[in-house]
Amino acid sequence: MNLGVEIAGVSLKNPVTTGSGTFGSGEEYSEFVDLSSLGAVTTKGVANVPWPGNPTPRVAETYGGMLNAVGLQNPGVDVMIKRDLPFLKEAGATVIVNVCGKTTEDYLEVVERLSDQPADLLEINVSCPNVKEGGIAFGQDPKALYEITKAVKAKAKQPIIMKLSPNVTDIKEMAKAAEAAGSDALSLINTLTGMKIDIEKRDFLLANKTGGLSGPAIKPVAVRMVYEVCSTVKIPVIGMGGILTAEDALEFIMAGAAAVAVGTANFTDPCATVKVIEGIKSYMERHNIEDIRELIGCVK
Amino acid sequence: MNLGVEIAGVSLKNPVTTGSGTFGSGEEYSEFVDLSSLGAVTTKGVANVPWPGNPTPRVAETYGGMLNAVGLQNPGVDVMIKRDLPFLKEAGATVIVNVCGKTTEDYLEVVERLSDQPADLLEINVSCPNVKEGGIAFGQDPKALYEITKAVKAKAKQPIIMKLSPNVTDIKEMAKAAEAAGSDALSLINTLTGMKIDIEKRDFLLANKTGGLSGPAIKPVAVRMVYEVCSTVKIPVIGMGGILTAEDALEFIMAGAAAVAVGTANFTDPCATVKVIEGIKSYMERHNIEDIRELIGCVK
Amino acid sequence: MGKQNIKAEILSQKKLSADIFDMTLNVGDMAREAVPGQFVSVYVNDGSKLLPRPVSICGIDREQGTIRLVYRIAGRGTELLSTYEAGTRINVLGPLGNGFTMKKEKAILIGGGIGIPPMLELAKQLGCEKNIVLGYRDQDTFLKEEFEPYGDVYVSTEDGSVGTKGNVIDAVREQAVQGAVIYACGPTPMLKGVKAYAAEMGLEAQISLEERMACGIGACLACVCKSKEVDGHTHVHNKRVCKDGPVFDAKEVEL
Amino acid sequence: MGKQNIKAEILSQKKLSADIFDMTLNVGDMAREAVPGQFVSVYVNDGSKLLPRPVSICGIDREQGTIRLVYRIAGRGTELLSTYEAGTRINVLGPLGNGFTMKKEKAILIGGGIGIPPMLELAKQLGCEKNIVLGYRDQDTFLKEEFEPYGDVYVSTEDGSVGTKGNVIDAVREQAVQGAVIYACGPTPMLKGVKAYAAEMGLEAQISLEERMACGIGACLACVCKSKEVDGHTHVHNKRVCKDGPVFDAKEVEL
Ligand SMILES: Cc1cc2nc3c(=O)[nH]c(=O)nc-3n(C[C@H](O)[C@H](O)[C@H](O)COP(=O)(O)OP(=O)(O)OC[C@H]3O[C@@H](n4cnc5c(N)ncnc54)[C@H](O)[C@@H]3O)c2cc1C
Ligand SMILES: Cc1cc2nc3c(=O)[nH]c(=O)nc-3n(C[C@H](O)[C@H](O)[C@H](O)COP(=O)(O)OP(=O)(O)OC[C@H]3O[C@@H](n4cnc5c(N)ncnc54)[C@H](O)[C@@H]3O)c2cc1C
Ligand SMILES: Cc1cc2nc3c(=O)[nH]c(=O)nc-3n(C[C@H](O)[C@H](O)[C@H](O)COP(=O)(O)O)c2cc1C
Ligand SMILES: Cc1cc2nc3c(=O)[nH]c(=O)nc-3n(C[C@H](O)[C@H](O)[C@H](O)COP(=O)(O)O)c2cc1C
Ligand code: FES
Ligand code: FES
Repeated sequence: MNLGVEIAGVSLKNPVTTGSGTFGSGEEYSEFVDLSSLGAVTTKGVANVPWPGNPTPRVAETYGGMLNAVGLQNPGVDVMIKRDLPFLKEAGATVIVNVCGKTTEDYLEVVERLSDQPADLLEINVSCPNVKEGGIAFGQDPKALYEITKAVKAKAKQPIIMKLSPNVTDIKEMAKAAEAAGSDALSLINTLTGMKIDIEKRDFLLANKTGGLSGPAIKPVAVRMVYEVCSTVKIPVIGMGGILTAEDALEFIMAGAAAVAVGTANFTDPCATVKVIEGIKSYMERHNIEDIRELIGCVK
Repeated sequence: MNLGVEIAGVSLKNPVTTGSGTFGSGEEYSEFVDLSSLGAVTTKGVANVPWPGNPTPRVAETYGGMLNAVGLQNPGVDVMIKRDLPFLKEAGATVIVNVCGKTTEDYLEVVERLSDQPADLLEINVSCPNVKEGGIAFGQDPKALYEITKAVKAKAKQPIIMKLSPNVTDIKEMAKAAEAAGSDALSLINTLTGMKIDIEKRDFLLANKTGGLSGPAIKPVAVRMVYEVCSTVKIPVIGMGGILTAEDALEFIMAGAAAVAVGTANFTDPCATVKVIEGIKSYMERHNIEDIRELIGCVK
Repeated sequence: MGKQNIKAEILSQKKLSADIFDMTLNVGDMAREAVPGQFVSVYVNDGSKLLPRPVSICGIDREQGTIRLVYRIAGRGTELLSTYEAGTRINVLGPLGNGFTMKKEKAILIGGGIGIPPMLELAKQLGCEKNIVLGYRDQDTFLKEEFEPYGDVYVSTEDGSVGTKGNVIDAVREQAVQGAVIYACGPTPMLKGVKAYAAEMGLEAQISLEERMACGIGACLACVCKSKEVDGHTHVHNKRVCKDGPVFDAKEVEL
Repeated sequence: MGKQNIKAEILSQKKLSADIFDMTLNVGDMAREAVPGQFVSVYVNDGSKLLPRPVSICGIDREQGTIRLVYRIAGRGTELLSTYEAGTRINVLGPLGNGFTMKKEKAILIGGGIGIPPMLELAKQLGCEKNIVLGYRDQDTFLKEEFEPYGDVYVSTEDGSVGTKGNVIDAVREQAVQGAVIYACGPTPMLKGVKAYAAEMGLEAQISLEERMACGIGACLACVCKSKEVDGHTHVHNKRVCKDGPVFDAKEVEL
């Protein structure tokens, strides 16, 4: 049985990676998960310099989901290079480094610093709704997305994955822009912008007022967008948004995703990634499927 | 204690109405709910002529929500005038008629036919994602929205409420366009476009492939959009999207909604509307609030 | 009085076979309103699930105020339902739909798979002479014995392990089952067969349909089927399974 | 061995007072790993709720492999938890966080409200001389008796119904409570008071903080507090309550 897939020339031993920001640098979850058993570990977004993030409270639970406004707190690319990448490589993980920035220059600086590093793929987050200059502006305008993709692609030594925001009228336009500018792959969806009000305190639950909605609540939107994008572009897509179980992951794969990421589910069960992989295997056994690639995009 | 609110000069005895399409014409729910006890009954979308709607399956359950692709099946405005409006008025209900169409002319025809009818407000659905020509094109482009609003407003005898789609990059732009064109009020959100795949059958769960996501899953997106719109326009807003309980309704009200609609919750509990009203009352008692209007937009 | 929306106590929950469960609910007056062929909307106690599970009424005890539901585990909702022990309370909305129109003429009752349960209460209440045809996958012939007091029981199984090998219509033909009115519930392919057979033989057939539902009471227009006549609601050709049905004259609907 | 993610059986569930519950869980080895001041992430069995509820460990029985949690109903999650009877199994992740550093010097244990429970196991395990100060809203002085074997117990109540009227620091001052190290858990305003008092008196204070959490294990960066030193993770000034805490040296953090 083959579970291996390929994203922009990089082989993943199975199609399951982690949602950036939900799995730390991998180290925290390594108590529960053998990192080398995952298709890849996608790290928390990293900028050129350390970012302190937003004030707390940064998370709120919602019905079937959660809001976060962590605001891309991160130690900067130097610490990532010194501490996290060696750890991940030591652990045998395939690594997707998620990159964030405020300006195009920030992104380019990170990408450049990573050029000689053991990062297998770079995921470019232009869709974080929680930081005013956290890239969302790039992610909501096809022209801006085209420009930044082009600039990053020109500098990057590793294949790049542009991560799209679902907070747009037409996700296909965005996907086309990123593809046209040379992105090697796409990932989607990032979080939907949401808000929760504490009616007892009559105040916002998040210090940042708004946050990004993730978790199973958003899965139908994510599957729809992945389907739309896969019907529009030729580059591979990593699908995510609300995957709790193997069944959820298979929806994305059948909609066309070459790989999937498990995000919020890690908070509900630190072993979620492993269970998703096991579940995909047993689905394939049950249905006599030799190669996971038979399932990719099988629903049209 | 005052629960009454006003939308575009029309008094509602409390701020709770029903989500169009989730309460039929009111008749089916009258076994469970005294229709005159609601702020208003909002009817299923009605077109100039009967529409058969989409093939089945038309609904699918999702995590904390549901997808529907009913496709605006409706008996046309003549039946509404002959059967539904007299029934609703007999029952003592304040009535918001939801209007749908494929072309501007369709909308205008319905609005005209209703001009001498006992409909208190007209809600113009330019945001149904389930019919190719069901108005969503109007609802995703500020210019088109401006034009149709202007045209409908010129013909309508009753105040109009433009119902906005959440499937847009910037809801504030849409709200501004509708306000500028003379809409008397706004309602939001309609459903988010979503998809569900049956991994056993390897097929879409809905015959229409995509459907509209509703229910508590989408509430954080809805509250955020209502807050953004209320901070942008001066006309009153009817908030909806995932209201199950009085607490949910109060979030919308505190975010700025002058009234709220209960939709999918009716399927979970046919008495949901009444329970929401009761719950708002007891919140006000518990917090010594004399007038619901003190709560509207109290969180800034 | 009509429909009710109540919190009902589970009085008993039994496993009938590998994936079939048998549950009795204390529903009070709802039992006194119910007729064979109607169904109830059952809500499971899990926040992630908002929509009801429609389940046909398999038995009615007016005196005790109880109804019996026999259901198959088809997904997470019915799976959860099967874990609830006696004493658990669940929300139930009902009775819903129209039920069978009970005629005096000699009857053929046909149930296929999980369409068998609603035929049991019908068998009890139908005053006339009855032949009963039950279609199963294999030798797991749940409920069969319970039908035997009410008429001659014929069985078909897909694998041929019991009775006629094949479907219910194969059994009807093989056993030359007689009757003037057919009452049937089962999967759509079976109902198609029943409709064709009834047309061929010039018999009346009342068939109970299934469709995905949301409201269960005729308001959301989710559960329509194609009907020959214009429907009373929308004046197109879409009858609502939950309200105009689930039982239809076979001639009335397209399958 | 470290943290574990297990399905734990509820061995007992008792109501201590109007909104305070007392639950014992069979957690096996997790109990043998746990130290006072650590907490566990408790998952409730409802699909609409994905995030864990962090609850401090109030008691540890290494031999039986059980832990005790005492919690207040604060919302739907804890309300649901309180309805689970003995025998119910729930997911538990733990032990989490650092716990108190147990010193030899004379101790003042301060608990306020629902910050009282974690002080009980600390009181049991701390080998030294102890004064214990408990702050309540009113005469509902839950757990108070259980502290009495371990030291002198002083009480403050907001309404003055028992002990000192006011907060825990009022009680400390009024009763001239002595000690060299303060261990405290309670609401943030109380911890501010403790921090100020410790600074004033030149005492060491270990305080246990609360923040909204998601992962509970240091990965998501939801639960940070402002720290004086740069933190080990991000090299800014944000320590993670779930991993670097919940117990901090009062001097280390801004409240
Ligand atoms: C009028 C009517 C009577 C029925 N009577 C019985 C009965 O007596 N015994 C029995 O075992 N089953 C019966 N069914 C089918 C039963 O409703 C489904 O098996 C059940 O809803 C599946 O729920 P689930 O959560 O296990 O599956 P899931 O697939 O997880 O359900 C997801 C959603 O789809 C809906 N759904 C799934 N399958 C069906 C289906 N076949 N028909 C309608 N909705 C579905 C569910 O209600 C739910 O909203 C009846 C259906 C209808 C329409
Ligand atoms: C380290 C730590 C130890 C704790 N120990 C205890 C204890 O021993 N006993 C006790 O009664 N309570 C304790 N709490 C508080 C407890 O976690 C909350 O009261 C509980 O999570 C509320 O959940 P709910 O579903 O009832 O409320 P809801 O408001 O419905 O919860 C919604 C979400 O917010 C989170 N949340 C709500 N209130 C808090 C809070 N005060 N702190 C952190 N997250 C919160 C929940 O975990 C959940 O994710 C502790 C909190 C922390 C951080
Ligand atoms: C707490 C949290 C932090 C996140 N941080 C990042 C991030 O740093 N970079 C990024 O591209 N996406 C980030 N995301 C988005 C996720 O990677 C993912 O796209 C989204 O949560 C949807 O998947 P899910 O529903 O499985 O969580 C974050 C999500 C959460 C919940
Ligand atoms: C079954 C169904 C049918 C609907 N039909 C209409 C409609 O005819 N016109 C309309 O404007 N909105 C329609 N809607 C959208 C709802 O009115 C409402 O905007 C949306 O469902 C969000 O609210 P909720 O989450 O409370 O359901 C429909 C929604 C559902 C679930
Ligand atoms: S389920 Fe709503 S009309 Fe039948
Ligand atoms: S809760 Fe995730 S870092 Fe603390």
